[in-house]
Amino acid sequence: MYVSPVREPLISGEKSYSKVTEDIYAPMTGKPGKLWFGGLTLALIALGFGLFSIFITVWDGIGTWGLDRTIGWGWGITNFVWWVGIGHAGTFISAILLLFRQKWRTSINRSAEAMTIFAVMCAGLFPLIHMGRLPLGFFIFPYPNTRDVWVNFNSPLLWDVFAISTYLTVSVLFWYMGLIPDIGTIRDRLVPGIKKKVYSFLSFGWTGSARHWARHESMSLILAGLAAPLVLSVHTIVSFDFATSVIPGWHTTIFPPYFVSGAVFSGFAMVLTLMIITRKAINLEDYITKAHLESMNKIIIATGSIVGIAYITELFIAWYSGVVYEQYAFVNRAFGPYWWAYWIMMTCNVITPQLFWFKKIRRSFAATFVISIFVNIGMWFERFVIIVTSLHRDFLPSSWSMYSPTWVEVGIYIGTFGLFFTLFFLFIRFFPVIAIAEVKSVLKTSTEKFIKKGK
Amino acid sequence: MKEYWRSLEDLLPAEEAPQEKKSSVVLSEGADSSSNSRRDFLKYFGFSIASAAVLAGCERPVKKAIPYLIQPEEVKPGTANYYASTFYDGAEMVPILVKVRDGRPIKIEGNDLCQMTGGSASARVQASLLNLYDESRPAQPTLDGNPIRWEDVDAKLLETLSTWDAEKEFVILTPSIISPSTKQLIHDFKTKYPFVVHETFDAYSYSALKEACHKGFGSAVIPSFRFDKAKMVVGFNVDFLGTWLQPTAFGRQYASARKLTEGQREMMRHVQFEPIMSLTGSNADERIPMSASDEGYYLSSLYMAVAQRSGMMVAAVKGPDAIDKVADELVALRGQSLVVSGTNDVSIQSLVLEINHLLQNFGKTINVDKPINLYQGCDKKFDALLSRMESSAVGAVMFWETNPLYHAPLNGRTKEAIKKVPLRIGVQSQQTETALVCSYQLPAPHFLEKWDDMELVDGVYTITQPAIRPLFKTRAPQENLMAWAGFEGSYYDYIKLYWKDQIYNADIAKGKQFETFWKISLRDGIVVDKNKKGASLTYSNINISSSTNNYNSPNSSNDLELVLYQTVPVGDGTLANNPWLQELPEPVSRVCWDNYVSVSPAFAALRGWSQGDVVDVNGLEMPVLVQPGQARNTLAIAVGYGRSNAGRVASDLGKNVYPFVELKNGHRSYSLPKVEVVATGGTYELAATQSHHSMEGRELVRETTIAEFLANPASGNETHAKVEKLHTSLYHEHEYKGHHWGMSIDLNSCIGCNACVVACSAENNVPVVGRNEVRRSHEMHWLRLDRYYAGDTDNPGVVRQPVMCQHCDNAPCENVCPVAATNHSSEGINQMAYNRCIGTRYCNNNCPYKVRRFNWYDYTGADTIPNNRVDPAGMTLDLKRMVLNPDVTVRAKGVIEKCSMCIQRIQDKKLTAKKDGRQLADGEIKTACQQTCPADAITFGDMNDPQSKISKLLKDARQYGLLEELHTLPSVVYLSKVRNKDKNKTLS
Amino acid sequence: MQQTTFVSGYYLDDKDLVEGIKALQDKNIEIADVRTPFPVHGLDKVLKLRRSRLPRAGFIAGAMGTAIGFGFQAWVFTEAWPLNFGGKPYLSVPSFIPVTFELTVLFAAFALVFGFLLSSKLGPGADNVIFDEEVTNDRFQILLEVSNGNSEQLQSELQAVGAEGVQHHDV
Amino acid sequence: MYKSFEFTKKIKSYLLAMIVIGAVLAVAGIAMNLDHTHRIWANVLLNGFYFTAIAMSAAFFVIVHVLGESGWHTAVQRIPEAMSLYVPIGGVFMLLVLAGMHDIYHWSHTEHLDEILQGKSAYLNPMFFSIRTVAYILLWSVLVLWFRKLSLKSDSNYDLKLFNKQRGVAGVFIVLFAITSSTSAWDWIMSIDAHWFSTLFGWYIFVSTFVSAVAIVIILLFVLKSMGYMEHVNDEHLHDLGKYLFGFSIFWAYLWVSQYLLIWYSNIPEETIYYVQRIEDFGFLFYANVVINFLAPFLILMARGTKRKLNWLIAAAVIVFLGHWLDMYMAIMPGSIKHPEFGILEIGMTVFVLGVFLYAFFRNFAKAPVVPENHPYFKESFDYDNIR
Repeated sequence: MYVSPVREPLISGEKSYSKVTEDIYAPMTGKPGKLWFGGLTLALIALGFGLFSIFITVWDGIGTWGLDRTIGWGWGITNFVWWVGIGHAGTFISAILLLFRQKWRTSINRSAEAMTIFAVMCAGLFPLIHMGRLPLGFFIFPYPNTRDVWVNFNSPLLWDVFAISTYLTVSVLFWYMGLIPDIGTIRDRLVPGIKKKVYSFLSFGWTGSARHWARHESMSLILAGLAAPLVLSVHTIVSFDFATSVIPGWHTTIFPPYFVSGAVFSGFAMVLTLMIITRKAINLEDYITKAHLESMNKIIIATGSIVGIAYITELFIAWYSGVVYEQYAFVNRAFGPYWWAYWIMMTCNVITPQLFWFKKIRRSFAATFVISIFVNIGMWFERFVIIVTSLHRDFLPSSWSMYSPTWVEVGIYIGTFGLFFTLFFLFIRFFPVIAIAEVKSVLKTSTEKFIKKGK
Repeated sequence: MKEYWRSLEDLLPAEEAPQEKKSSVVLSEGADSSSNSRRDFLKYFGFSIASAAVLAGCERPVKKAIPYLIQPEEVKPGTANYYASTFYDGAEMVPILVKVRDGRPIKIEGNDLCQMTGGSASARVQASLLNLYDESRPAQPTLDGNPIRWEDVDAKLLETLSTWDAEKEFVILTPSIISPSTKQLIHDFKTKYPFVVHETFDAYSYSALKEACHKGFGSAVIPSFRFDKAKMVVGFNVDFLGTWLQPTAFGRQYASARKLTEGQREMMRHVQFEPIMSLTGSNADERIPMSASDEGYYLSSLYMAVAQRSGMMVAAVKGPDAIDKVADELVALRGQSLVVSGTNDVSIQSLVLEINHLLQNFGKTINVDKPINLYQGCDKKFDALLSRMESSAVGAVMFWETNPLYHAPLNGRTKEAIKKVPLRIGVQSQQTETALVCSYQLPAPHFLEKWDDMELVDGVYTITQPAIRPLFKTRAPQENLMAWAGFEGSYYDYIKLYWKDQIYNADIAKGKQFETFWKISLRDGIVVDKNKKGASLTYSNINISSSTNNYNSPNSSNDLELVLYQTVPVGDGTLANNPWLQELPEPVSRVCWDNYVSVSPAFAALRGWSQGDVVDVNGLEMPVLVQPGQARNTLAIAVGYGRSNAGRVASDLGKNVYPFVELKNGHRSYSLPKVEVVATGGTYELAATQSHHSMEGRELVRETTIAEFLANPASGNETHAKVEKLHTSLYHEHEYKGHHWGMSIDLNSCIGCNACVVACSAENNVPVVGRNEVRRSHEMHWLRLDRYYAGDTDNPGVVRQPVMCQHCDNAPCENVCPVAATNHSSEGINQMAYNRCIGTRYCNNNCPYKVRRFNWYDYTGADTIPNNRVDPAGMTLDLKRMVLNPDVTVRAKGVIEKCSMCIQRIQDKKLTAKKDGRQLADGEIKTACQQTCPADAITFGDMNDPQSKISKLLKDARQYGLLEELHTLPSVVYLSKVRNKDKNKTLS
Repeated sequence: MQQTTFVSGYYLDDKDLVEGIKALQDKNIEIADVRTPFPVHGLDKVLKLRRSRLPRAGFIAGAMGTAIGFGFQAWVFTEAWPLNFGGKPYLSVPSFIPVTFELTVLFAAFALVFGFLLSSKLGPGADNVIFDEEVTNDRFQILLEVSNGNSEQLQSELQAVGAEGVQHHDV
Repeated sequence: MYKSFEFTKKIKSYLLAMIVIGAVLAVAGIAMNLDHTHRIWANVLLNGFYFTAIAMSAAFFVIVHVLGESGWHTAVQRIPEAMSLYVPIGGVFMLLVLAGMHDIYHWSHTEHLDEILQGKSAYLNPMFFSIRTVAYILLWSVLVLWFRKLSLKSDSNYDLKLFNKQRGVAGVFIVLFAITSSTSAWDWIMSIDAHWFSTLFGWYIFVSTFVSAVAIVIILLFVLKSMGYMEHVNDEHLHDLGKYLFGFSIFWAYLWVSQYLLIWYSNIPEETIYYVQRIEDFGFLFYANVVINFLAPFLILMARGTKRKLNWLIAAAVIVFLGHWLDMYMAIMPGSIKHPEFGILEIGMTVFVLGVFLYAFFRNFAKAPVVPENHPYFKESFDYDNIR
């Protein structure tokens, strides 16, 4: 496959195939550092606090949250949507970028997919916890029962159950299928022992046979073809949670594509935030380079701008509609009691990513890190604005009210960070953070200097 | 006519009943604990609640069911019996029906045989049921704080009475006694013990009105007011729809005079002058803020203006413009108008009588030949009693359900005077402040536990009969007197005898024998002796020249005035220890669980205050509430709060402002001409159920004026036709083949009394959540009365709208429930399967009306986790849970609930009709809110029946659906409000 | 089980491998397997591998997902217990789209993954023979099956076509 | 090496014939409908908008590949590039629409507007509408011509700076087009149903025309190939174009469902009126739209092989091209002519405008080399393959 020499190399330094194996395997060897232990401890503490908060919620009731008769969803669902959104980058990168033959995906898809899975796990917690009767949560599954009650297939929340679980399943399958050859690589680097046995088991008996590779590629492509609309469908269905209602600020047809775009936007931001730290922490700077940064930042501008256009579209159409409720909802967003949330959202999501039009900024790790955090914050506020400011003042002014979270809600949110980072720390320790085989497959054309071994 | 169940006694042979009664209640030890007394209760009724619950369709297996040894023939498990009775709390009297299910009274309805109330009941009547199950009620007699047996009480007091020093008075201080039997009994008691003196003390005083009537008619009576006969009502500082005299009856009269139907195109006009925004004022067609100190000026101006127009030679005084215009209108409606004032001041009440006299209203809208027997108390007499106490002329005082220490502390004088009385006996059904200073504390039964009779108006008799045996070791005050006087038999015998001797005659019994007549009386609960005539009184002019002279100019001082008022829920505070009433939002401010200082917006702006700022009013620190429509320099605080000894719920709730009440010209005055108020810098969050008061230009409550309405019945409701034209849908409407239930609410009739809210809570086991939860907008009421202000904040227009589940045929909530817990019945009801609900609150988010309620915590004890309840009002105690309606599921934590259109009542009546093999009649099913509504604002029925009332109302030009433009197809519709005023010509 | 013997030769570069294979093919030597650390571009064509049938399996499973998803929902709403939700028709087709779609994807994904694993005899605990652990690092290995004891000959053939190292394996 | 396209007399005459036939039919149609001017103007708008939007979408196709640093597309880039040059010509039709404004847009009758339309009149008024129309045309024309100029420059000299400049222009283009594609769709199409609104509408219309643009690229490729040009275009390129057609047809269906499902679900009359009108009056066509534009390309192109076979591909492309014409018809007609009408007016007008479009395309395509040989990634286009 020919690659134009004009293109910037994706991988820097002098690399041979074995060097790639060595580099990526390195963080999994030796004793983990203080940073790793420290981070894991912090994450576990946060997780513990989250579990305690969940216990309080279930034991005492949702009354421990700041919700009320008018505002039925607050931080819980905000966090749900936020985490689901973050869980869109991985599959987007590995599926849609695969379909678009973007080679730069190879260095980041593994960890991004891992983040996707962990984020979706965090997200999936919220619809469960936010139920008033968690122990009866199994009612949402259509299982045969003596009362002959099935479920309501009209409910977007039910669609969510299917979408999120399918998404999680397919993401895990996709991720793991990609991991098999690399686990094989790890297996073959290990001295015989229990660890080797475990990896051997996990590697599913991978041999590297050309036949397997052919099937693997074929499967990956079709899985990508399936995962691409799946990614779209997940956040689309999440957007349906709101858009199918009649609540002004929720019911708007642009939600499906705009939510998807926002999800990819926030997902990329989270991947960037973490990868910028991780590449430093475990010495993968050669593999995650400015070229990757720039490509990702371009997607950030694109999706960020789509989101921005959607904001303005909503605002304009609200005025254009001539419907008093719609108009009020948007005036209230911008100038009502929650104006600050709206303007944080606007600033972080629409204005900051525009800085990436400057090449210097989009190639700067430091600047990207800062902006990616802005985007993470902005996208959280987007969901908060949509959920809370739409609900708190809807049709009947008699029922208008205000919302602020309690420590329990904050605690659960912190807990999901704990869960996410616990899993992430374990992941970077026990699995190759970069897809070894995939990097090797593009190494010749994409590295700064390829060292050819052999005759 | 309904066939009501008679009492248990009457099914037994006449001789047996008393014995049965005598041997009845022997409570076990430790009856002070509510759970024990409940067990006793079960023992007597022999049928466990658990098994009743099973019959109501519960899921748990029966572990223990105790069978009746002998099943009373009238009690069928699972079937409710209704007993006619009478509510009387020392203020209002309302004939009622008590719904008894498996031995427990679980609901109160108005008695529809009563012409005055027509089967309606007020919020307080509805709620009084819960006082029965109040765990704070005094449970057994005590002497100096030590439990004592009734036998010993009787022995001691018999001895005391038999060795009494005849020089000293033995005072019985009662509320107004309207029971003829009791009056007779007291008379007999006095005959036996001549040193006994009977004095009357009303918790809230109307003695100035009586004194004025005494001046005018020569008799201290409270006239009957007929708002329904008036074409124009002018109110001065009076809340006749909320608290004044007989609000339930007045509300009914008022609404009927203002109802617009096919036949009735005329509407009473109501103008109100008042210092605070009362419920009544908020209903007025026109309302003019007036400070309390200006009332005399306004009334004397009105008197002059009316006099002038009546051809009398009076000096021309330039009064307020509005008064002149009102006078014009009043004079044009001579004999069909009514001027009333609620101020307890003789000169004011005299002016009012004079004005009505000039307007020739006596005998038409004001009747003195059939006065009402309420409020017999006289402040001057009470004053005299205190003086006698102070001079040690009183040897004993028995507080018979009276609480003067709380209601009339009079600068501590009352307390000092009482302390001078050596023997103090408290007889009360609830904890009182006065009981604390009594050596004997003798518990009295709740009115649902005892026998009594009432005569509200001469010749109209009602009966109070027990619906349950006493839960505690209580004894009726009448029984006390009988025991101490050594009379034979029970008070029940006494009443029956009295009726036989004094009431029974051939005419009233329509020729029937007494026993038959008695049974019919018990069944009906109400008997009218048409032949009994009151004294005929003639009016002679009262000299009011000093008043007109004193009040010839408006108050020019800038002093801050304080007005003390009763709220609709709590009233004078007698029933304050009632969670339903405390949780009920005040209809105007929509604040509950507290009283507060309301100030006018202008004054608040001047001082820079906003709601919740704590201020010091003459030494009392209270939060501020900014009340649009209040007179500028007026502060207002509700009485009835700040009880120091009321029981678990009401003690230390809000602040007590009765100490501000002083005698003015011999009468208790409920306003202070001058108070000092400063901010303390603190804040206090009020439990407000509504925080936004404008409709934001949305057509939620639609209104028009009478002239526009007559020209075009759809005026103000033009949007409805537009929306109807655009009713496109992407799917066909479901067909409702059988019934299709619907409800109509006439916003023009609704007076906002909130009776429906309590009725709904009682019927449907709606949880009480407490102040802190209401602050967090966690209130659970299925039905709420939205109140909006429009226009000028100094004097806004007020509209209100009862909102409950609208049972939309295209319900946005049903669509989104993932587990199908809420869906649409084949009869058009938006139904909830509580057991299926997992509590996502998605439906609530999607409900545009925000009528769904979520169980944030375990408020009811229905949850399986035992120690996580949020229960500030003791509603999960076994005793209070006896009030639960077994036909309605008690909702667990984490479940959404909402109005079911009283589905249990629908099913019940459908079943009855089916068993009778007939069609269900229109109007047979009444929802709880509809049944209690004094204003008849609510109509429920089958929209598929073209002859039904609801079907006809659906064709009314005033009909519209709330947020109908959303195409939710609500089954609840509203009829637009009409104001009897000229859009272009207003008074102010 | 019959004992099979293999001869392997490895390369350190994918291009060399492809050339080596072509050279062996020219000599009509049958190649038992080729093992590489990553999918080598164009190798499938060189080895004339049949196109995988996985897409077909995925399609069939996906179609089943569609049918089951839609059919089940329609059955529940029209036959099992038709309930009126918000006035929507019982057969509320647009509402069925999301779940139908998700089940389509889920079924297809499972078919693909399990089809891949089964057809490749991979899976948890699969114990495939690994001739050279460096294959998952940087060695591109050609495996030739030994028949009639021609191991020596095959080894020299491999060396002739440029293999870096040659080995004999008994399985 | 790459055979330059020659706009031969033969092609010219075919196209002219097409234009003439179209014109004759159109004139006949107009003559038959003189008492039904709504229909005439609606057809002007339909074809005027459809082909202008396709031209802009073709430009977008190029731009997005430039920004995405793609290499494969260079083999076919000149086709959409030449298509995009139709924008100024299509603009003329759009200016023509201004003359028929009153027959299409009932908000333009400013004298009798209801409350809601009065509320919108700050935006929807003839003056501002005309200004916007002119602005879109001018802006779009400048953008496509600017990019074309830079693209042609690269033919004469290889200069990386030139390529960077192209990316700069592409950036400007995409920002401006992102906004104007939506607003123009609201203005020209959505405002026909003046009370109705949908936030998604702009994107929906854009994707519809984008799919159509891809279909036309494929059709033109087929035409050119059958005339012996563009032989460098191989199966891999077809496969990629096929994937575009396949993918974006699904994406279009996704947007269609999103909009329909949400409105169907909430069932609010102010929104449902749009669909009720279409289902009641255009019933069959309403459903046909989804079948043709989603099911047909989906089923045809799902298999790998069909995307790589020009015959299958062309079948799908033609269906999609006609299908999206129907999609636009469904967007425009119910609001303007109320009931479905199809006759020689529609055929004539479409053939005429299509003729003009093709004429413009071939003319412009002939003016430059068929491939941008100096494109830095040009060679990549000939050494890649799609995974099997």
